[in-house]
Amino acid sequence: AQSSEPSSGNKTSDSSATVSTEIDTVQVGILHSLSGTMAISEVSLRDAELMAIEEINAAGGVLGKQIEPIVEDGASDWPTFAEKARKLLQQDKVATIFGGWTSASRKAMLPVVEQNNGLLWYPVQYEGMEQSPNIFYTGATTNQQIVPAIDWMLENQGKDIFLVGSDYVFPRTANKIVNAQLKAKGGTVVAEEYTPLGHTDYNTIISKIKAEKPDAIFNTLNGDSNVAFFKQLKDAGITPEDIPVMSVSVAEEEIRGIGTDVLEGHYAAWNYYQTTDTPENKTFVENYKAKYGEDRVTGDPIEAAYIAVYLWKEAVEKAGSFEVDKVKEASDGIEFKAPGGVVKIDGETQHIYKTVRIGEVQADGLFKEVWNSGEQVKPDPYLKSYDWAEGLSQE
Amino acid sequence: MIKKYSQGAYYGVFFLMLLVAPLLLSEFRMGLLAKFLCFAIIAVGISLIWGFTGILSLGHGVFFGLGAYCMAMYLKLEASPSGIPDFMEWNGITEVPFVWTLFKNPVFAILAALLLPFIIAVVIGYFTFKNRIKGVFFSLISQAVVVVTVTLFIGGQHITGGTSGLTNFFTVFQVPLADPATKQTLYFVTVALLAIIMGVALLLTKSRFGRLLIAIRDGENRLRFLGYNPTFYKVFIYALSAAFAGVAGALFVLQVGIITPEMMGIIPSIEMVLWVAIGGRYSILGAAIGAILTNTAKSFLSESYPDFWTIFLGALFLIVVLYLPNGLAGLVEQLKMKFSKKEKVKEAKQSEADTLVS
Amino acid sequence: MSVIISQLFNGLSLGSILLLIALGLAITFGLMNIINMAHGEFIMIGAYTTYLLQQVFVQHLPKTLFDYYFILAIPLSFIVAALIGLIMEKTIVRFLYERPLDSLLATWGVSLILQQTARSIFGAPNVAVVAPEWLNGGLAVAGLTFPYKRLFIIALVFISILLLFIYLYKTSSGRRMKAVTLNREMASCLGVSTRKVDSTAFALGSGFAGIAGCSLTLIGSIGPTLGTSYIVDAFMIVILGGVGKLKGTILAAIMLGVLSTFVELSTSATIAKVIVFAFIIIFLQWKPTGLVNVKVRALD
Amino acid sequence: MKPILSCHDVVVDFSGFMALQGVNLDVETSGVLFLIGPNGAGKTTLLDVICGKTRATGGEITFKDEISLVKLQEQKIVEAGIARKFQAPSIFLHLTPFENLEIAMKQKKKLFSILFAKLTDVQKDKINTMLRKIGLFEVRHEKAGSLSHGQKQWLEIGMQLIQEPTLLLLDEPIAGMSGEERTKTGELILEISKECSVLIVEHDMDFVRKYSTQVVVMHEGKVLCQGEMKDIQENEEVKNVYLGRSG
Amino acid sequence: MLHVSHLQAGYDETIILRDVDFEVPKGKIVGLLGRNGVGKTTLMKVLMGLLPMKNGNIQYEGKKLKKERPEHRARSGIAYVPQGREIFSDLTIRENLLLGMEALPKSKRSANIPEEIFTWFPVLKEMIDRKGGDLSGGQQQQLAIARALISNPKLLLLDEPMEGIQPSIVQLIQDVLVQIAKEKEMGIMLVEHNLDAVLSCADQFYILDRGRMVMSGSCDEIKEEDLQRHLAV
Ligand SMILES: Nc1ncnc2c1ncn2[C@@H]1O[C@H](COP(=O)(O)OP(=O)(O)OP(=O)(O)O)[C@@H](O)[C@H]1O
Ligand SMILES: Nc1ncnc2c1ncn2[C@@H]1O[C@H](COP(=O)(O)OP(=O)(O)OP(=O)(O)O)[C@@H](O)[C@H]1O
Ligand SMILES: NC(N)=O
Ligand SMILES: [Mg+2]
Ligand SMILES: [Mg+2]
Repeated sequence: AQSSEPSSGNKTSDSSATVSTEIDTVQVGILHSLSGTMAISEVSLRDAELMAIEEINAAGGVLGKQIEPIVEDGASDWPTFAEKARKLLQQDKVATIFGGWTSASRKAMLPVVEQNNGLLWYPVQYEGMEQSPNIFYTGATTNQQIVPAIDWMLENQGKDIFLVGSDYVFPRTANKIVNAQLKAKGGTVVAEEYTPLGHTDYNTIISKIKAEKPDAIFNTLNGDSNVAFFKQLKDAGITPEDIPVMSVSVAEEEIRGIGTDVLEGHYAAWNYYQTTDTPENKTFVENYKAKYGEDRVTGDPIEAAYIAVYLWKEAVEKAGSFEVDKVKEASDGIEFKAPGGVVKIDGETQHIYKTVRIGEVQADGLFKEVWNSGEQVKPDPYLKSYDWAEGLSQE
Repeated sequence: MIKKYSQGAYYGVFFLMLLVAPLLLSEFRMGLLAKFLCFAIIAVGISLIWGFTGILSLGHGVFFGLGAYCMAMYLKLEASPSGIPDFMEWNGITEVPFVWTLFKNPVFAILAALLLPFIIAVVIGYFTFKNRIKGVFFSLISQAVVVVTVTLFIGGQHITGGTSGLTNFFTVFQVPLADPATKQTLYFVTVALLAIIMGVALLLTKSRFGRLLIAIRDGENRLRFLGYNPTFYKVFIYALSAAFAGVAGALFVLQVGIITPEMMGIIPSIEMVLWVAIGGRYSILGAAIGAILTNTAKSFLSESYPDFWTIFLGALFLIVVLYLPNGLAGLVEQLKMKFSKKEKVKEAKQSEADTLVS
Repeated sequence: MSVIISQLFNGLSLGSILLLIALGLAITFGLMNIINMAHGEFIMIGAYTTYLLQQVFVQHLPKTLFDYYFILAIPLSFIVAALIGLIMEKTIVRFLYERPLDSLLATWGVSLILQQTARSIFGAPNVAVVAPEWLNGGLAVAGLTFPYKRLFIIALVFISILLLFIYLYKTSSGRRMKAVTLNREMASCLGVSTRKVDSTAFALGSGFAGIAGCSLTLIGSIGPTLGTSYIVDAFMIVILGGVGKLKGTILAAIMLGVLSTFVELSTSATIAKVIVFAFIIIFLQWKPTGLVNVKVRALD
Repeated sequence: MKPILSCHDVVVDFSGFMALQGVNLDVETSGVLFLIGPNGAGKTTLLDVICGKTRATGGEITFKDEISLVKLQEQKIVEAGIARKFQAPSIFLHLTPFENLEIAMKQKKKLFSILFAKLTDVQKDKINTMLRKIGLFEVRHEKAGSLSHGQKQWLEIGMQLIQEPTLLLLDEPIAGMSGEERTKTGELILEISKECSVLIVEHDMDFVRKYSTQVVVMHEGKVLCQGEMKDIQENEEVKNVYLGRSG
Repeated sequence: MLHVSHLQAGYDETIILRDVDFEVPKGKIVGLLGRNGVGKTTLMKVLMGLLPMKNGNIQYEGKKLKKERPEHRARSGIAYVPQGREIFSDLTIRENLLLGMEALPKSKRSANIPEEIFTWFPVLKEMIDRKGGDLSGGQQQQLAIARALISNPKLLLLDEPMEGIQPSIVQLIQDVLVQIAKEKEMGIMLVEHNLDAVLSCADQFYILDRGRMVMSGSCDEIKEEDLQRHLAV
């Protein structure tokens, strides 16, 4: 029996007065793009979240209640994300929402969850510079992915970096950070190119790459564009030995869609790989494949979506309540043995501590880890602990 | 006479339903309905240019978006305590661009939401219509305008907010937007504006001007040889419908709280035309109802079948276009005809018999 | 100099891809006046057909044969897309010949259905097609490399156009097609079987989309939304060239390809896109019926 | 008498094909001028050039002695007082005959005048009179699309008349009309010709004989000869290229 | 060769032809007269299969015609010159004429246009590679007739074929029609307002009014007052 206030109330927690035996479920919202261009990535996140819910339910649920997911389609359209989030909170009165992929979709949901005092778990690496009281970020912030990746590139690949990205908030902000970082550390940005989302012809950019002869390429392209970029890069005769590419949005699933043959030898920075060697991951990968098919692969955002559900469960149980304010309060310091290693919620930023990993694409389409941060890195969404980042954020 | 009366009755029932709706709907559903009413305003404008004048614009999203952005800029400034919108800070902008400063003034923002689409439509319309670009050529040019606008808005993200668009507003005229009272007021304002716009549209179509629009649809070159310059008429009606879309955009932002470049894109622009096709392109009321019903169906389908709803929606579009070429309004008309026809046939038989006798 | 040559090649290559995706539309839209918004989905069908054929080769045939799958994939993509086009013509498009603008709306519905169906069958994530070995690498001439894939696509486009030209202008079947698209009723009064001609034409247009899809697997992604990224460009090319004018379509595609690559070289992809579409708008103001235009005596 | 319209050396070149090769023609202020000539002689083209549908490649056309037509926009030419009926009927199919006439009627045709136009009783009477004149009063509220070919022709003539033009160009106005209706049309034309000059293209020689004041014969883009019908009939060359043995 | 009885047809709900009976014998030219809007064109469309009949009986060469599509009727030997010409404006004259041969069995189609056509319509030969749409009205009309004749039909439906054609050629066409009706045993149905033309070449006539054939007979014995009665407004 939980107490509740209307503002955060969910259907089940209204039962403080009438302890009904019937109502033994708690509803949560799952809000990803199941149609439109982003569906290629987001459908798997829904799958991972549903799998986590199923596991938790099988193990007895949360606070004795079975979790009942309400799935909605964000349709790759940010206003739709806002509308569906509103529907989940106002109409269905869900206890929390798991959802989003693009930063734009998160920015659209943000005012909705804040105004309704709801809760959103966002599972994808992003550009930082944000900290909503109603959002938990289970993907990497910049200091857990981009910053270490650039450091690693400077050390192992060279000083001249070519930046290519899709034209939206994540790549733009990420590259602003990269510019500052390279400047401070003696690297050079030889060029910075953006293409519209969904762009498919990279010949001209590749000509520019050939002309500039950089030591490496830092790639923040998103979605379909990656396929075109890598295929055409290979056709132009540029191999990873000549100019390696470091990507931050290419995980195992994207590799399958691009074709291993063109990606082998390139790099990506993440917190988790399907090949990450932990006992938790072994079971996770096995379960995922058993449930969704041998040919499916896991990857960083999939893992981040999966652990989001568990972290929420832990927080709810620690709080002894589904109430948003209590869950938030209880969240600080919660640890979970995630497939990618132990993670911990940082209550102050509502991000999580994660291990950073650099991987190289192998012939089988999976990653070989070539470097990791050893310990979990404390999330620093505003990069306050980096001198060179001063002035990047206004907070 | 009877026809006029019955048409008035339809309108009466329609607005009566809109007025009692808040009593019956939950807060969320009412929010949705308010959004659909904004769409209905766009639909009325599209019916004017498409159904009556024969201009198929596949780029009305642009005008909707411009209206929405005008309003959103004002809201965003009001929601930025530091004076600089959050996304500009992320983009390292330290001073609000001049264009933005104008939108601090709500009156300017509202006027701009109305006039900017109008003016842009006048410019686009004047050149394309003067150069006698018609039919599908015009439709595809309007799509090209969409592509240019959307690409510019996404590319100019330091001043437009890029793909993410503008969102995270708190107040309008210092009143909290999330307040139920504000929402209710906005709803009634939308209903009132819809009524005004439908009224204007009706007046226009019932007048000689309306018949001229139909003449343009049937053969605008013919009209030139009767001493008219169809260009001005087309520009006017096109710009008017653009202004309607702009008004709808401004209302949309107030109630939905977000506008993105994709909302101006090709897909929404085509969907707008589909609402009108479903409702009945030759009927003002039909178009408005089409917008409301189609979007209701879309919401309902996507909530009930998140995995397959686009299949159902596609099938709905397909079936309506195939089997109801004049939309729901056409269907109603057909049914009415059926009833009255029976009587007419009887009459005709009677008169024929008379002539045979005489 | 070498930059100019390589950019010219890039432009030609982009142009040939644009042409390939527009070729089918030049028939269904240019000749038949059907605004087929599902054209992109036929491209997608061609791409998935190629993917499936690749899977068959990988799983059921000896490795040595793998290099030949792509040769087989071209006609197969054509056939599959043409067949689905045929079904679509018989069940939907047939009712829309007198209502070209409505065809846009109905086929939009079809496009939604096909996309989601593909997602249900193949899953939401992209799938990969591995190019045959002989298409990897490039031709090195005077310090420049011309990727074989690009050369291959250019050749493929060239052959497709040649065949289409012969069909339309040298055969009686092509003449019937033009007659039916110009005046369906009268053609039937002369003894032309309009239904057969309509189906053939639509299937042909869809088939070309299939070939486009097949070749796009060499350079881009294969997913349910593949078609949406190309559909607008394809329409613009047909319009710019002049509806119903094959020559115009070819010119327009190459013009846009070259323009786009050169603008992008000196600016950015975003600006290039804006300029190319602005160019289309302005060009049509100047020549309202496209590059190669038709004069008609009729009043409207 | 001064001509109301004079064409001077008008040339039209359709990318190589010279449809008009220097036409010189004067139209008098009143009376019915018939334009005849073999198929393809350039009669329709000449009317097209006068009303601005086709642009002349060379030459000059002056209306009322002062207005040069060759560069004027179509609607400006109409404003100046030239009305034109096309060879194939082109009316507004989705409007009723009444509405067709309402739009064609002489009035201010600027956007804002139309926007606030009201149908006055005078106008209504005028339209109804015209409807009776062209025999469409009974069907005045039916959609024009369902009229027969002949009825459409009539409607179009009505639309020209109600503009009260100074010069009326008619391209085969009696095409598709039966005997009685031809006579009626002829009477109508005679009546109009009192107030404005009429230039008619026609192939029906009986009709020409009956209603013509003057006849101009065109051949291969040029004016072959001009005169009264009874003289023209006897012209050997006209017989050869146009009339044939029956004449 | 063509017997029509109790034919009823119209558009949607409106009935135009109420009860039409007539016949076209082999080798004869039958003139069909009637005021504007009585349904002559409608009748042609029904015969050609462009418009469904609501009721009645059409017997062509001993077979009943029901729902055959126009192309089947064309191939069985019915040719049609519609009111309004309907030529293919974007195709050349040659292509237009070649299309006229579509109704012939494959073996009889040729890539060349029979000279005969050009002897009747020399202007078509001069302009053979010009676009149909560029032709003048009368030239288009000639093309439409030529296109119908080229398929050697058994039954020729002509809807106001002389419209817009210069007198000398009208004369010629009349001669040609009379000649081929005889030589080729062609049945010709001629809708024409030009009374003289009908009377000078047709063998029989019918007058259509109020959805019925109100009068018929041989052209030689037609009476002026009957014509007046039925054709006057
Ligand atoms: N757009 C065009 N392109 C090429 N030739 C054309 C064009 N328009 C007309 N012509 C040609 O110009 C000539 C004159 O045509 P026009 O229509 O003026 O003849 P007309 O005297 O009206 O004949 P008719 O009595 O048959 O109506 C014709 O030979 C025609 O083929
Ligand atoms: N598409 C249509 N829909 C409805 N009614 C039509 C249609 N076409 C013709 N009609 C009506 O059918 C009647 C007969 O028309 P039809 O064209 O057959 O007449 P017609 O005898 O050929 O006349 P004309 O001598 O003027 O060519 C007319 O009253 C006309 O209003
Ligand atoms: N957060 C991202 N990848 O948009
Ligand atoms: Mg003419
Ligand atoms: Mg007729």
